[in-house]
Amino acid sequence: MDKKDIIAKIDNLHIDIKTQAGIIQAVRGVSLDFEAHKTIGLIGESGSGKSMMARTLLGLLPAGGAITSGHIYYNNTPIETYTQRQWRNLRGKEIAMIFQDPMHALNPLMTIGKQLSEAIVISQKVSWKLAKIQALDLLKKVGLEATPERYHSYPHQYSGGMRQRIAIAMALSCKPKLLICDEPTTALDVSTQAQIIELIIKLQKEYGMAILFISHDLSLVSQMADEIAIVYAGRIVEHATTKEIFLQPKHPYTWALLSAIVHFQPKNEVLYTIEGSPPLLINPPKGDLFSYRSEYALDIDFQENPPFFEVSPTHRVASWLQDPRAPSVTMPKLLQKQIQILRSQQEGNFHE
Amino acid sequence: MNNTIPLLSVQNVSLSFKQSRHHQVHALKNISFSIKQGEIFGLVGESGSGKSTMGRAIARLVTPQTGSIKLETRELLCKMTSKERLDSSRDIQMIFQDPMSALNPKWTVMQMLLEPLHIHQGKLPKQEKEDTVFTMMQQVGLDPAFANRYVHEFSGGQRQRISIARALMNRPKLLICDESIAALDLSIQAQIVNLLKSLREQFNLSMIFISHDLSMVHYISDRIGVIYKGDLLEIADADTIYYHPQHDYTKSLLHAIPKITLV
Amino acid sequence: MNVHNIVARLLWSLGVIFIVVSTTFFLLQILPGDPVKLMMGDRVDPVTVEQVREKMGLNKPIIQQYIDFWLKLLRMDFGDSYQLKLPVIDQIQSASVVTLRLAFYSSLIAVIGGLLFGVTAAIFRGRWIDNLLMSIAVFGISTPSFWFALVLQLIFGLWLQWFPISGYQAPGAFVLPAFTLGLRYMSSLARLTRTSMLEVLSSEYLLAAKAKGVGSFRLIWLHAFGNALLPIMTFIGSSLADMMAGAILIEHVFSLPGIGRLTFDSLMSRDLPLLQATVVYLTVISVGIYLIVDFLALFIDPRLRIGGKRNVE
Amino acid sequence: MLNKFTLVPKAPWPTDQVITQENLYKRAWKLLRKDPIALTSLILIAVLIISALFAPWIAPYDPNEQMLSKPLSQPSPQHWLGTDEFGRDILSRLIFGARISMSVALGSQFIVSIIGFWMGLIAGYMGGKIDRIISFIIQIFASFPYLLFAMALIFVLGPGLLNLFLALGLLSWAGTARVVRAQVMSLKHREFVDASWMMGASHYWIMTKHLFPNVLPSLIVLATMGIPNAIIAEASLSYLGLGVRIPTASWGQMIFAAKPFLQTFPLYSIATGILMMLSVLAFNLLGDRLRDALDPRLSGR
Repeated sequence: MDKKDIIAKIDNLHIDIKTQAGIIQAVRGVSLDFEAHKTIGLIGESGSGKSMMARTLLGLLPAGGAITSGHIYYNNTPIETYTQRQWRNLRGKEIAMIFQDPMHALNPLMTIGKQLSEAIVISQKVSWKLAKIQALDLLKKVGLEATPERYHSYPHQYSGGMRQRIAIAMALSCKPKLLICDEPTTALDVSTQAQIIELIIKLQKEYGMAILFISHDLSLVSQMADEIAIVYAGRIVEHATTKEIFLQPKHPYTWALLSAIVHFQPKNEVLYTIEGSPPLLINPPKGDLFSYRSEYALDIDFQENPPFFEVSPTHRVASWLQDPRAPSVTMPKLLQKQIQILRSQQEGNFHE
Repeated sequence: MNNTIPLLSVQNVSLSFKQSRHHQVHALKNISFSIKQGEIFGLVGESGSGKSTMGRAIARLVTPQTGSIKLETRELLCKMTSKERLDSSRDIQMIFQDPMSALNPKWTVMQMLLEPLHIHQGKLPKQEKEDTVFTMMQQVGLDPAFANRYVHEFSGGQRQRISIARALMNRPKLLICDESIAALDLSIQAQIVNLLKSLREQFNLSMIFISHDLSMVHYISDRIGVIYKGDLLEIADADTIYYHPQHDYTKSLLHAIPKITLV
Repeated sequence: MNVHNIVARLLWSLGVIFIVVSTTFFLLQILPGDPVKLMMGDRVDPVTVEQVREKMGLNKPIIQQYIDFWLKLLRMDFGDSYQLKLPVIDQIQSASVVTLRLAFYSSLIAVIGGLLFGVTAAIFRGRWIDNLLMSIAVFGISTPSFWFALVLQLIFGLWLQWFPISGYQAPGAFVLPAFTLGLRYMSSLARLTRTSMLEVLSSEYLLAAKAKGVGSFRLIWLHAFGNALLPIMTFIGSSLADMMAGAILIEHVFSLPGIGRLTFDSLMSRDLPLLQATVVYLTVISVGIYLIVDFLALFIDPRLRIGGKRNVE
Repeated sequence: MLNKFTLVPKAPWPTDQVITQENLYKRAWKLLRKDPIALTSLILIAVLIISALFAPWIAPYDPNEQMLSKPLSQPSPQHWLGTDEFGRDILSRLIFGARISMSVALGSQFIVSIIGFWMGLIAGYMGGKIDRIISFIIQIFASFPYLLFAMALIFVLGPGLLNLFLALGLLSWAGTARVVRAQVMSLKHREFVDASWMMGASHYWIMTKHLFPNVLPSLIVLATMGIPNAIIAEASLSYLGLGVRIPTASWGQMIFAAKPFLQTFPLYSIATGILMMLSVLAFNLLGDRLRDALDPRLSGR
């Protein structure tokens, strides 16, 4: 990935979280670059560590969480050893975040206007009066009526979708260079979700910030992401452009996720699935953790972690299957058929 | 059993909640539909559409003000003696959305699965009951060795399997699945959906699959009903709803489903 | 919380007062010992005792006495106390001045101390401050207040002579009593505040506020504290109400002539009108405290005030 | 070199990874055993209960035997804690006093738990009118001036151990009922209750088989926290002369008796107070540790 305007970069990051049940290795060696105007989709299931990767960019690890090795760069300065005070100057000024559950992301006892103005006062260092005007302007920008009555109303008087718009307005108040969206639409209805995604895409064009979009829904992320990174058990297993992920998936876990996209599937076929469930990362065994659930596991998978193999300049896969010495393996038939359909749909679009 | 009588027939069911002193919420407005034997009926709608209330009304967890719900010939909405309630409770079972709250945290899996047998087949010898539990666990893909474990030691997907096992212990005729996979990861959802489809053949089961995810409902159901703010807008077989919807609301729902876009 | 709820809440409180006072009335009737004889002393011949009983209307059937009682009560006429033959209302007034001052100081200690301790312990969770504050709190709820009062009297009163050990006019007379009475409730409030605060500190909207770059002081006192306060409002109410009754012990040890002392003495001497009056006084105060706390909760939490009026998208 | 790149069947996830947790109470017992504070509290409570049960054999002297020859004598080899104003051995009286405190505290807390549980359970589970009535009753009991009513009740029933049980028990169940009611109301909406109801289970079955095991942990914690309050309440009553009849030894009464000699013979009051505080402290600390050990959040995944 050539040197573009890199805003932030995670380099071989390891995060452990001390809990009652033991030490969870939430993130086990992750590297990612965040460039302006570019959206990265982070796809993974629960317990895969994707939220930890996002929260560490703001120094918001939960109690007992700590970066054990690796670096985080922001404007080329390492920030993983920041003190709370240093983190605070970064938060809400250049990096902003919106959360999954709109019902709990706003303080129930404070009017939305005050919470919005607070974000503006902190980031722009302006007076509260001036902040109020900007706040009303932001409400309009996210598609809400900018009336004083709305400014002084409370979060519980809003539906989920409207609250998420307020959260987005708050995140935009500081014109962030990096916007982290942690499954912002999972708790919303399909129609509200579509509107929120549309809003985020529009705002990215206007503000030109880098976006880290975390989700478990591949087709949703395909609408806005330039690149997609598939995460399993605290590591990135495949990272490529959206097109490459959908048309030339290489990692068995990506195959499984693609096969789980239901509206893709013919009705009477049995869905291709992998048994078991995402592992609990308390002193996990060595080697590739996915091999415990994959039909394509190799002997070496249980000894060493696979390195990244460069399938193309923008496509890297962490799987021993890519090693020339490994037996060649093809993806499930059902998935091949679906990718054919998808490819023809793509060509169809170009011809019209 | 001649298959002309529908397994379940719902006629003009209306239900409203008293939200506050003078504010009524009309959850269900005059809903009618029927389900044939062995059919999977999908009920799709957004949050607040009343789809769960419909499921709970059929499960008799809430009682509608008007209308009738018949299981084959037996009317479910009338006052029942405890004996009648016991009998009718064998035929309809339900699995829920949140695997964390659907199982009693203080019970082991064995106790959980023995409960339906205690209530309905109390006379069976203890060993026979336990054997039924072990076979049922295998049928839903659970390792019988885990029978004495506590519920919180299982993953979301495994817990949903326990709920399904519990629901099928007494061979119900109708299984209501209320958003049963919404809380699960994608790969686990696929496992549970495959399981439900295979159980349908094995147990000759009819199902109501309630969900907000239209593509999953289309995949699994034979017929689909689209519900919006308490009104059943459209009923048709799955492919017609999915590819040639009539009602504008169904069209907007379909349009909102995120399509794979590779620009 | 519209007018309907407020009216219902008031009726509920009046109902509680009515039931408590009535129960006391009947409970006191079956107290052993004849109040009139106790009042007149043993040497008086039975005839005059009967005449006095006649005059005081004690020979009327219970129900009649009960109705008379309520009629007088509504006119704030509590009758005269048996022992001192003075109108009960005056004794209550003079005694309540002492108790209210004591209750005020001790509730100040309890609420402010408890909240400060609880919040600080929650912020420095696991560190030495947390353990120190929480051990003080555990000691606070474990020390029997009347014994602790004696110990304080010994140390600060007799040995160090900083504070007077009894009486209420002297300056500083209320320091030891208020501290003893307040300590117990401060400790239990501190423990509860810490738990509630920890719950709020791990909530998502606080994480969101932190992500906004909100400073730690503002985060704790503006965002977290309000939400932590709500669940403990009822506890604050019940502990303040308990404190009124709990004062009996402290007033006994420090011989402060408060309502508690009055209740104790009237119970000992079967002075029914006085005892009845103190019960009414204490119950009204405690129900009043519950109402005030409910009203405060209403003031803090907009969800109660404005309810779920959803402006549709 | 074995070709490491051969396809191998999936290995099962190493089982020691899966945290197997047995019964909540066994797990709690393991946690408590390892916690020094909980352990010392348990030992102290055990000593208290044993000395209360076997007081006659443990106490060096008869608590009421008066040796008028040596009143208020300083601690000596015969009388480790000295003697009180009537020459009675303080240590023996303290041991017998423990018998009163423990029996009243445990007895009244037993009543509190029973009444509190059933009232809370029925109010929480039934809801509607029943809930309103029971909540009204709870509110009344909570608004009673607690100590005053204990005094009045004991006056009516007369002093004595059983009446102390009843007085404290009848008056302090409101708190437990409120906690149980709140917990039952949240449990009632859990889906396993619906599932069991749909199975054909009766209300009684759901209340006893499903709700009770979930409420039991908090009942245990409430009881452990209630005992120290009952100890203090009993001592306060006997301090005011309303506890057990003189000359039976009770801690509150001893503190009252020691008051005049506070300056001359402070040990008498200090020793009694410290012993009471330690026993109350032991229960409170145990209660804290129990609440954490039985906390479902910790045991839940």
